[in-house]
Amino acid sequence: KPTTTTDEFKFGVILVGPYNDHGWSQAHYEGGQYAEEKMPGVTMISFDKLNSADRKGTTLEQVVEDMVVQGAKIIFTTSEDFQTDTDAVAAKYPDIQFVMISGDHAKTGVAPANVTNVMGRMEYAKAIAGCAAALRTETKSIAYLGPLINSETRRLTAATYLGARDCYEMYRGGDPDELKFTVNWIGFWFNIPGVTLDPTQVANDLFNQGADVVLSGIDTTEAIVVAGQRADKGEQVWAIPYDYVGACDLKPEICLGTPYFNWGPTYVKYLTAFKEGTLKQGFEWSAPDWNDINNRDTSAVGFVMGDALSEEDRANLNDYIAKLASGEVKLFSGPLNLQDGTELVGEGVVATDDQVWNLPQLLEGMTGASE
Amino acid sequence: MANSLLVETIASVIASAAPLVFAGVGETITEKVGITNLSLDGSILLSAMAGFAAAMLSGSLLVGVITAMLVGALVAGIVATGSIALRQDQVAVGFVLTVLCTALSSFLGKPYVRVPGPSMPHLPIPYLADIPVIGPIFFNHDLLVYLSYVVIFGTVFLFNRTQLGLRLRAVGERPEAAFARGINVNRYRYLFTCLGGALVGLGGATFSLSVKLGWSYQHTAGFGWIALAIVIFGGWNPLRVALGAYLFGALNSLASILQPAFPTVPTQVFQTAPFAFMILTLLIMNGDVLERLPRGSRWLRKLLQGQAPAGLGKRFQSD
Amino acid sequence: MRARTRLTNLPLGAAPVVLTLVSSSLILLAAGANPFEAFANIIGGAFESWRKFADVLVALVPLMLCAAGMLITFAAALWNIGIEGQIIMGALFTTAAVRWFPLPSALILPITILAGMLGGALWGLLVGLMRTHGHVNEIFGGLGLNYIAIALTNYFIFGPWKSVDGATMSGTDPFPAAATMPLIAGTRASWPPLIIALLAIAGVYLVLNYTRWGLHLKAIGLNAQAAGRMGIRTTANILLAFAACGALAGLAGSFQTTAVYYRLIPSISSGYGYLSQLVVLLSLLRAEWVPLIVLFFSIISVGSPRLELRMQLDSSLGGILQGSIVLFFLLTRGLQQRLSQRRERKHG
Amino acid sequence: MFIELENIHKHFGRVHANAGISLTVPEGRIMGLLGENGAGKTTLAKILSGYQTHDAGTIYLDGKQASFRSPAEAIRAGIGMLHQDPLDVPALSVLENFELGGLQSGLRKSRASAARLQELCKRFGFSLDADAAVSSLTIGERQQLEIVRLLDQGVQVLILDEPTTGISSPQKVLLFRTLHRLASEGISIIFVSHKLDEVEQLCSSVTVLRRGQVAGSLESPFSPADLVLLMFGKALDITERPDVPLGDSLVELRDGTIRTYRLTMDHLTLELRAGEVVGLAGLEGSGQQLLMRACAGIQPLAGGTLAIAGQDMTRKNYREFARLGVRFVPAARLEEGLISGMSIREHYALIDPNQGNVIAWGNAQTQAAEKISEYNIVGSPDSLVQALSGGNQQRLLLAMLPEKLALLILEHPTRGLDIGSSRWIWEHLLERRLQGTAILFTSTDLDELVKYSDRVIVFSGGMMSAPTPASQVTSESLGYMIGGNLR
Ligand SMILES: Nc1ncnc2c1ncn2[C@@H]1O[C@H](COP(=O)(O)OP(=O)(O)OP(=O)(O)O)[C@@H](O)[C@H]1O
Ligand SMILES: Nc1ncnc2c1ncn2[C@@H]1O[C@H](COP(=O)(O)OP(=O)(O)OP(=O)(O)O)[C@@H](O)[C@H]1O
Ligand SMILES: [Mg+2]
Ligand SMILES: [Mg+2]
Repeated sequence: KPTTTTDEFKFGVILVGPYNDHGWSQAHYEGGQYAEEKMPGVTMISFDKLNSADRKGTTLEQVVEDMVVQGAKIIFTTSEDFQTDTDAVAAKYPDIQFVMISGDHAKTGVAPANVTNVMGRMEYAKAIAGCAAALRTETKSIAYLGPLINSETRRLTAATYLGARDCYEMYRGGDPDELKFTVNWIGFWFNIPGVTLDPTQVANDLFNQGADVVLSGIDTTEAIVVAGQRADKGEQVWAIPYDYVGACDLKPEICLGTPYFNWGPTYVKYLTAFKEGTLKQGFEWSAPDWNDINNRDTSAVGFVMGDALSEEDRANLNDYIAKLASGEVKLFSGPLNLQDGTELVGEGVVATDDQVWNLPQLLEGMTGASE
Repeated sequence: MANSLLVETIASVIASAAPLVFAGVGETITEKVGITNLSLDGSILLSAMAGFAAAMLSGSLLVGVITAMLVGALVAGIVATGSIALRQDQVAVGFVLTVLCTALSSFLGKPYVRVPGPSMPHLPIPYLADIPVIGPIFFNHDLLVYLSYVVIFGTVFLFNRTQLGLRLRAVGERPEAAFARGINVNRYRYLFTCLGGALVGLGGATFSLSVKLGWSYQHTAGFGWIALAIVIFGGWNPLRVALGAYLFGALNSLASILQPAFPTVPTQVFQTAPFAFMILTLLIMNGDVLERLPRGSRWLRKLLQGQAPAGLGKRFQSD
Repeated sequence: MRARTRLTNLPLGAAPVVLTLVSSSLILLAAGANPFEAFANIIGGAFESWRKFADVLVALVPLMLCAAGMLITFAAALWNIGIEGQIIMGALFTTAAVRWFPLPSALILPITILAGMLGGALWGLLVGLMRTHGHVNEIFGGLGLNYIAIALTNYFIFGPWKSVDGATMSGTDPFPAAATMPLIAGTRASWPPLIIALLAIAGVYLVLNYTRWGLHLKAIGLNAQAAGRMGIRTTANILLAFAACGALAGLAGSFQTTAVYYRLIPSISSGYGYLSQLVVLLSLLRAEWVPLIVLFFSIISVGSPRLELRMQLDSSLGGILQGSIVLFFLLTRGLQQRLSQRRERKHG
Repeated sequence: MFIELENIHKHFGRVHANAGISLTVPEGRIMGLLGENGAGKTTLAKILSGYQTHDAGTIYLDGKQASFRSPAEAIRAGIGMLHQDPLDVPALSVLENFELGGLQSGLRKSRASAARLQELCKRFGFSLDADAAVSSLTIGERQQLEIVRLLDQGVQVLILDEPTTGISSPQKVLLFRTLHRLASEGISIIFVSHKLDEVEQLCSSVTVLRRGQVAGSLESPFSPADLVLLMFGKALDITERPDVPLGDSLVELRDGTIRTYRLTMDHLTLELRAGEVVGLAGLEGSGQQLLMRACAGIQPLAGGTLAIAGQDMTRKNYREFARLGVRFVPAARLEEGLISGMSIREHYALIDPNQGNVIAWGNAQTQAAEKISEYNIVGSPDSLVQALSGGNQQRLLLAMLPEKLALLILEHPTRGLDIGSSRWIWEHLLERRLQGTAILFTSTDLDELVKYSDRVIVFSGGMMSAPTPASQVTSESLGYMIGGNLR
């Protein structure tokens, strides 16, 4: 089992997008920086944009090899996309510890022993985001700018939808069935010209089709940028970006908030365990710190409220968060049907973690492709 | 949502096609004078990056737009120098510049990736914007979009109504004949290649300051090639080239609108629609299809046919 | 007089390299980086170990195969920009073969090679047909087909062939071990592709310089109509040239799947098709120069990601180096030709 | 304005194209400029009109020294040149071409230009439609447009380089009338030509160039024989066309239809016998090219049947025709016939009948060297074909033909060649008849048609006359038929 003997060691972070993307990759990059800060002697080596569009011909193995040459002992591979390669490379480097983020091969038993999985329970933050959207929408039409379709993105989109329904019913007294919820997928976590749909275009089309809140599910900022452009034209529209705590800064006045990952504590936890030799292979799905979901030092996921929320909205949101924390509101509680009408869970039943993690389709009532 | 879905969609097509209009019309001018600037896909990227960076650093949109135009003109100037003074293959120089400019935009643009920056302010034209349907479609945009109209009609005017345009066309059609009439062929070629390049640069600026705000890697990849193709599609006629730009804009929009209707088709496939359409139109444009049209549809042939300037790509030496 | 001629020629010969180094140094300085450190990192990245140098050989294979193919189409004055798509289709066909025929190595590997060549050749043929029968310039036809090939790959990766973990950008599930090329021990490089690539460039050299087909292609490239009058089948030969180039590109794509990524990924071509065009331009269409240039380009490609790791610089510097050396080469060659012309006129 | 040239020199690499030319062009008269191919006529004309700069020597206009760096400067000084292939912009309209001359700036003043164009046309009896595309005009009309353009710009000296190739006889008459009139108005005219009778008819003086130098000048009246003597330094013997007994029927075209974008031809019938020479007359684009291309398998027939040597060839392509011994020699030598960029040796490697996969460069070299000497081609096996002169390119095209041929189809076999070369080529062609080769050719030189054909066919606007024995036509009667009176 890989370990280290010194307090001074290097860890690698391999990013799928640009380190400064105001999204998923930047959240990881800053998580690494947080760990560097908290753990003197521990330094980060990072490599960004490792995807076949930005780096033609560069493989995960090459990057890992170079990081190892530079002295990295533990490497975070931070995209679902790296999962298969991480397994293969880890098998070739049994002395290096791998933390594969967002995958589940450690759980399913496919991964070698030096790979462990961790992911944040983003569905809670997404549900809060959905709630914020439902509180604000005038047209009763909410749209979701989706990345690619897999169980993770279906899960997050569904959570958003459920949060929106909850709040529309609880705080606006409306019939949740009259709420329109559309998902349009661009095909990847961010725009790759010629490969994915152009998210700018898609966001515009979502607004054109009548949505007035667009939530981003992709790693980059197109949703809020487009919404900002349209707001400048005098339209009543809002956006909810994703992934990165500072994402609202792009256009605060139309931002309803950001569900974000706070990777710092997770990185510190794994690096500490690694240093102390207590790191075991496993699959962790870290919940937010319900005492304060925005605590930088404890909560894995959070939700920043945006400037565009009214005082009343904020109060309602805080109430919703409290209900989630207390368990009064259970997100995936029945009756819930899948998009094709088959039952996911019946009346009074709450979906299991496995059911939620492996959600096979969108839910009934959502418009958009399920696979 | 005061306006219907259709009006909204058409309006956003008009706005989002503006870069393609600039680039397409710019390249039309360049090709009309007899030079092919193949570097478009790279020079749009580089100028989009430079324009955004300059606007951000200086805080002035005007500086950004001018920088982008200068970059476009500079790249075009290299194509012109390479092919005129140094007598190298235009296509080769253009292709190399495509690769080089793309790499440059990634390298130099690194600090500006997805950084929020300035954008063109929305500027509805008083009174005109209030006309039903027409108003929201054409007159409810920003300055760059209006400038794209000016460029379209200005180019039509230049080609057909001015001495300069007449001479420009003569240079592109038959440089020897233009020379015989006292026109300094190569000076015209430098001038209008750079002017066309500046418009291409303006297209780049429009991308990063008006359409897809900001800069990211490969921000506009593929659009340069589309712009080159719509020049052929438009038969070297600025009006038709602009029409082509709007058509492709509409097609792009269609791809995302159609997605929910075809949930089984992977989304990645839709993105290809404009390129497939490009091939199709070129096949119709150039192939025997037009020749085979029945006699009655001669107007259609006339509408679709276009002849490349006869001197396109031909080097001219005065002795 | 003669001495002066030589003196003016010498510096111009080295000019593209010097100009590239100077201009990229300026760019590096502008980006706030030390140029020497950057160049040292690129070289170091490629040569720090035998294992790392073997990565250069990995990049060399597709580049060499594509350049060999481009030489054929360039001989007939055809700009096969569609070569990217042909690489991709080679990879696609190879993947199909691997998925459809679960056979032992000795059987499946030759099949993957043939499948890759077939895929590339068909896609190349399509570009050719559009040119000969649809009058669509091969640059646009090829580009369009590149994007369509990408869409097809994506369709399969995100559709019928999606990974058991769900569709992702990281491609299909890995190939079974039987369908992967044998490695040079201790490296990531496979030897069969390397040998085949070297044979390919040698073969193209012989074909273009010593065979009738090579001469026919040259004639078609210079004047297709006159060549037709001399009894050369222009249409058939143009198609054949595209198919041959496509087959070599498809082979490159096939090796990208069976010897590099061990599966089909969305950008399987890695841009080697575009890069090979720079190689061929720099070689002045002479096959004998291609291996050296390909080696040089591969070193840059493999070395430059280190800029990122060590200097937080964007690795597109590699592309800048590759692009500007070709640009400066073209420009200085033009300058040289003009100077010598002027000299001739003076002393004619 | 009168022009004096003093000791003009011009080099092209090793070629001394103008080697010390001194001459005077008198004001208000028509001066002929003659010389064999490559004598330096065009070079001199281009120097005078600013297209090329001379290496040494002086030009005097009305006694004042002058030099031009561009045609525009020459035009400003009053000298304009009309090129053999009119140097205009086919894609633009007549009016646009006319307007292009004056270098005004700002907006176009189309109405004023149109009025001036109209007036000039009326003066000379030209009828040019201002809005027509120049590409739709005949060569003669394009010449007229160029003349009025130059006059509009105020030229006092007009240089015409082989202006009568490719124009109809009525147009030629009109051109000559115009030239006479211009001369009488005080404009000096330099008339470059290979056609001695035209020079005799038109010019009041003539200067002959040989190898870049002035071989002599004559004042009218002069006879063609005098001119030949000056041009070649000796009299050319008149070749008699030997009569050859005609063989079997070789080409049989029945009720053929040819359809192209521009022209449709119906009910085409042609019979050609071995050893027969058939000349095709007509203005460019009247259908004769299409017929020839159909007989070579290059232009597919839309209807009817074509048989060669008894074999049905209706839907066969050029290669299959070639297998039967049919060859097509195009007028556009460098566009359709030869491959510029390739050497003579490479051309022989391309047509080597022993088609192995590996090139036998030795064979090609010997072949090329043999043919070069046999056909008197000025060049070596290494010479690139584009570096050969027009006459030598034509010789090479003929040298590349196989020994035995059934049918030889030639477009304008002597276009642009001087009398000496033309005669040489025809001697060679007529010799082939002895082996039974039939020859089908076009020419704009009516005398050539009458002289070398057994039968002549006249084309006009897609209509084809019945073949007439050459003995029953004269160049005058042909000219009349070309104008549209096919019967
Ligand atoms: N009508 C024509 N006018 C001018 N050139 C032609 C014409 N038809 C054919 N050619 C030229 O001659 C060449 C030879 O044509 P041909 O049809 O004999 O053979 P091909 O098309 O090369 O061979 P294949 O048998 O493979 O179709 C053509 O490719 C073209 O360049
Ligand atoms: N641009 C050029 N480059 C090289 N050589 C040239 C050029 N122009 C003319 N020559 C050569 O100069 C000589 C004179 O050519 P010129 O065209 O003046 O002859 P010409 O008398 O007009 O002949 P022709 O009767 O064939 O028209 C020829 O040997 C020709 O090959
Ligand atoms: Mg054919
Ligand atoms: Mg001449």
